[in-house]
Amino acid sequence: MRDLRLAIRAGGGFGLGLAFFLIVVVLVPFGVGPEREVLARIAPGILWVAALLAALLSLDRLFALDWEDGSLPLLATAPLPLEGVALAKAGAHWVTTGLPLTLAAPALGVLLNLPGPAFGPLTLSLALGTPALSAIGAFGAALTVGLRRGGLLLSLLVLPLYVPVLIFGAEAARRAAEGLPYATPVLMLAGLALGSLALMPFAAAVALRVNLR
Amino acid sequence: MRDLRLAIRAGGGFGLGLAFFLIVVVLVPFGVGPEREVLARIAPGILWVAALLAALLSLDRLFALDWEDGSLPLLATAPLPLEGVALAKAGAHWVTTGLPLTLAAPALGVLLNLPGPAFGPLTLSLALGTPALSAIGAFGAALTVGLRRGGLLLSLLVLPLYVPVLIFGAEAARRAAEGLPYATPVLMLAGLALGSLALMPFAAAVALRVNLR
Amino acid sequence: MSIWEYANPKKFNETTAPLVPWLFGAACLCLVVGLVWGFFGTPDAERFESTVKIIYLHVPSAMMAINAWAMMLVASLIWLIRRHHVSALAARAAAPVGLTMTLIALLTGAIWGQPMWGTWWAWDPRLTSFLILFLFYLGYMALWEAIDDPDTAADLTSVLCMVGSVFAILSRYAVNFWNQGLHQGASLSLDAEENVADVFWVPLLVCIAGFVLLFLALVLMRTRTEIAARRIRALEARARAVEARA
Amino acid sequence: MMPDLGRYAAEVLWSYAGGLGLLAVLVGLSVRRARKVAARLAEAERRHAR
Amino acid sequence: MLDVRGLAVARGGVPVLEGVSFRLSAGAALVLRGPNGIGKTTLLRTIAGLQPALAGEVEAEAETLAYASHRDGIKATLTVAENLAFWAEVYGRTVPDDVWEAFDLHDLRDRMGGTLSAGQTRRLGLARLGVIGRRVLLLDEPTVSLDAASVRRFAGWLAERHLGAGGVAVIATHIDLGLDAPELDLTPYRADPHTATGGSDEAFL
Amino acid sequence: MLDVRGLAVARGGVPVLEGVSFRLSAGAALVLRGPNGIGKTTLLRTIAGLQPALAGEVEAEAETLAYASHRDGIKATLTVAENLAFWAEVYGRTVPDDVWEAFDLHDLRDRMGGTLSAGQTRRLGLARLGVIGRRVLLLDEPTVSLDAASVRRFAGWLAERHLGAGGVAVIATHIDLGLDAPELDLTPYRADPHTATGGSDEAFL
Ligand code: HEM
Ligand SMILES: Nc1ncnc2c1ncn2[C@@H]1O[C@H](COP(=O)(O)OP(=O)(O)OP(=O)(O)O)[C@@H](O)[C@H]1O
Ligand SMILES: Nc1ncnc2c1ncn2[C@@H]1O[C@H](COP(=O)(O)OP(=O)(O)OP(=O)(O)O)[C@@H](O)[C@H]1O
Ligand SMILES: [Mg+2]
Ligand SMILES: [Mg+2]
Repeated sequence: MRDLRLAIRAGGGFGLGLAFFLIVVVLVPFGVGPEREVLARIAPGILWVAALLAALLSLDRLFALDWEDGSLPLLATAPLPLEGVALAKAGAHWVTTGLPLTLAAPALGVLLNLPGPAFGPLTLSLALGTPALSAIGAFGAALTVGLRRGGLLLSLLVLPLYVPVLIFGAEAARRAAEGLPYATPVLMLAGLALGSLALMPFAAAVALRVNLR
Repeated sequence: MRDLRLAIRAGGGFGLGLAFFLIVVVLVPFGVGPEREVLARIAPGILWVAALLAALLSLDRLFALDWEDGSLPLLATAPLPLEGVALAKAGAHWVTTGLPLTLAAPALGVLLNLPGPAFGPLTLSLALGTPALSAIGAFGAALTVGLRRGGLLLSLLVLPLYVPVLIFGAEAARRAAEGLPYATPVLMLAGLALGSLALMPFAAAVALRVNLR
Repeated sequence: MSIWEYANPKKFNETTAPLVPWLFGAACLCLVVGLVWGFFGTPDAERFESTVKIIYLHVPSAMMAINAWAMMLVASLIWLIRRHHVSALAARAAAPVGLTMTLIALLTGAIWGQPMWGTWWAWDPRLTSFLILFLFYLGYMALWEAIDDPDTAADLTSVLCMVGSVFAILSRYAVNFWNQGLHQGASLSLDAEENVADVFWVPLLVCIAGFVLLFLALVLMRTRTEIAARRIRALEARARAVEARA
Repeated sequence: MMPDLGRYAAEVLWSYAGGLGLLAVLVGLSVRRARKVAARLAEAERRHAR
Repeated sequence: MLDVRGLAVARGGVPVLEGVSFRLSAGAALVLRGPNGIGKTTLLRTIAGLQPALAGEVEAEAETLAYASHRDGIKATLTVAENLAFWAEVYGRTVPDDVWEAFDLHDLRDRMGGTLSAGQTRRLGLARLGVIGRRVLLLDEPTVSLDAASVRRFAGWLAERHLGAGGVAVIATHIDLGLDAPELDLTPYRADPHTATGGSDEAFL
Repeated sequence: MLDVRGLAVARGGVPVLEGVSFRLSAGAALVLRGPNGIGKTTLLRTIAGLQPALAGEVEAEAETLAYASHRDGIKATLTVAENLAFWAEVYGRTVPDDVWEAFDLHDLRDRMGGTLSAGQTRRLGLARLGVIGRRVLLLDEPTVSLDAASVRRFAGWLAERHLGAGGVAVIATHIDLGLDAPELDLTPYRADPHTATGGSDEAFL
């Protein structure tokens, strides 16, 4: 809890992740065209891809500020376990990005003409999937923390790791949109989220320690 | 020319923009599902949106490194006009992002099942549109250069400015895909590109000077 | 005595202090009269049925959303050219008002769309350009918030406002080109043949007047607030400087 | 008293509620901030009076 | 308190120093000297545990070490008071009242970290040391950008409040702090490229 | 060469210094002194034209000014030689052969900018001044992190190569450079908060 608060204060509000999500969702119709059936057809997938990109874009801020101002070595020698710091950072990232995204997704679903029955499952899948995105992302951010031009490299490293989350998440929303049962992908998604939350902080801490050398 | 070379060397290779483009294009089928007709229908739009996002993501590096290492005030007092520096930076951004994107787009079109007649116009529209993206982006990057957490703010500021470019670019490709005439949007796009290349460096230089105060 | 004297914060404060309550009162009056009249006193239109009553919120807010941006553009230009702080602060003060107006237009429009077009949202040009306007407001406000130094913030947001205006107009044309819409044409213009019937027209005018007055009252009040905040800053900075010297 | 809004009563009422609600929020926030800042200014004037 | 035995350190895969040994008991300080690039920063980082040693050992009580370099983890968007409170909280402590006085930060309490002058920033970075309550301080050029009065003030704090209370400090500096402490010139410990062992490319030689 | 008349400067909207005047003719240097936060950096930035003056004038020949601060535009991903070549090119010049010697950078030529020690980085930053060929140098704490030998070397370069060749320098520093130049203590020029005019919040007082 304290970690989380510290991380949020130190990292500053990301907040704008939501704005980015909104913008991607708005841009897609400009690209694809305004036809309602087409939009409805691709809405679940686009919403998921947009959420993923929004999460991704705010990742490089996760440790970068602490790196630049020299906090990171100081945190590493402070009496907090680095795993805790990583988990707190992931938590802060979720609270500032994943959570607002999940809450905003139904509203943006309207813009993309998302079919009615898919609203609930889409929100559910995002609620389960975004914590996994944050945890995996914290690992990626830890890997690339020392690098200038880390932003794109980070995307490159993290996106393949995001693919399973994306597949199950979008699949759940898509099945719901077509009126099919969607329990299986939701369960898989829950498993993924639990697994990454349990393991990723350790991997992130290792990566941080190596990068601090 | 010399400016351009300098800017490229100083800014370092962005290069990874291409990789990001690739990844977005690959992610979309995971989100939307593999049906060929759907993909073909949305291919021009998705390619354009992905190109736009890739350009966007590499923007915050445009002046950020020069800001961090203190080059920017030195460049401002150097005998180069700051407008030239901004234009050179935009040029460097285009060479490292827009150009490779344009060249790679046909290959990625295949992945998305882009209809045959659209390949040429898509490439043409990207070739015309990406310079505008770089020029507008340079302005956005100049606005946010001094800010920590500038990355997402930059996206928020720049994306609405990108809308006309995206609409005309994607519209050209889409019309071509459907076998309609596409001269008008291409002409509009060319106008936009010329206009932004002519005016944006001035706006960017103003913003840089203000930020350096 | 030139008009620019009102750009002095003190003079501005003195002049507007008695104005604000009157403006609020007049705005309230117009809004209450217009809305009550519109809601209770007008018949249903044949095609729109009772939903026509939404027009009393929808149209004035849509107009003010655009006008607020225009006002910000003018204020930004004045700041850039004459560097009157009040002008920059007025632009800053107007942005949240414009944003809210945009939101109201979008919201009432969306609710109206459900019965009329069978959908909450369609990518109609008018609707779409409002969405883009909404994004411009968001970006403009975010930029103000993100910069500490007030002069730097004023300069950068002014430049953004100018460039943004150009692109907002470009977007409008682009969007028109991209999709032909479902939305009503501009039937408010006085010389148009197919005019809004007089029964709706008069209360609508009262509502528009109410929105304009409310906008003025809010912008003046918010500008005064911004001036006060700057004055606090200045006082504290001077106190600190005096302390440091001692 | 209450006019008959027909089958679209919900839409009309919701848009009035939403629109007026947003206006109320805007006015409320503006007034609250104005009060707060005015109070802080009075306090600052008092403290830093020359 | 701090016992360094036969330490060899490397930077960027190249051995830099070898055979560095010293021992500090409570209340003692050591000033590291040596020309630019000799390896003072590297040595301090190694002692702090931020990078592995090539050889040798560092012995210190657990959780007593604190490392301070040029960029002291100052958040530009937090005020001076918030910055200190943040670090105090990280170390599970509260900000003692005397730091404001000791580091002359009274007037700057409510200024944003990003709007300080070079020397003021440095003072804030040093004040962090007064907040975290660590007993073994590893200081890398702590007085850069400080004016003469601030250097004296800091030296006074170090001697009285820190060393006087049984703390220990290792200080790398090019400026004379006016501290009554032994100096260790690192020049003789420069790693001999022919005999050095353990650099990361060692296996390929 | 450089004529500063009645300059008043502000930072963050607050007036900092006022009434600063001095005049330097070819070959002269001026050392700015004053406690942390007095406004040395602000003054230099204003003279360099990076920020507007509140009042007063700066007169200098066009295109002769060069400003140097702590972070000297050193690219971490370019080598030392490339870094210098870059700045030479920006100023339309070539790298003179004697800088390697003058700033002791011979051994570091092919090292990446990001892998230098603090003092080595500083030397590279100073070497930039030897490359761009500007005649009026505005130096903000140029010798931070340098060891004593490097400070002497730099002072020597400044006196012989730069001032000796008719250049001019304004140097803000807390360290004695051993340079035979007049000093200007800025303390008396501190802006009086009651009378100062022109800070950006001035209108609100
Ligand atoms: C989110 C959706 C909508 C937005 C952003 C929107 C925006 C606008 C704008 C900008 C105007 C012009 C106001 C002016 O004259 O300056 C307007 C007017 C109007 N809108 Fe909408 N609108 C939306 C949805 C709707 C819907 C669904 C309807 C009804 C079917 C509607 C009916 C009208 C009417 C009747 C006018 C007045 C036209 C005139 O006489 O000028 N709008 N709206
Ligand atoms: N990141 C790095 N990668 C590779 N080599 C490095 C790196 N940082 C420093 N070095 C090299 O390691 C050596 C020791 O550097 P170190 O920073 O420890 O020196 P220092 O004694 O602190 O010098 P200074 O007084 O200039 O700060 C130097 O020769 C330096 O060039
Ligand atoms: N970005 C900023 N925003 C607001 N105030 C600032 C900013 N930078 C510096 N200041 C303030 O302006 C004053 C002058 O700062 P300046 O950096 O010029 O001092 P200096 O003489 O260079 O000090 P030092 O010796 O510590 O480098 C200081 O009181 C400082 O706190
Ligand atoms: Mg060092
Ligand atoms: Mg300074």
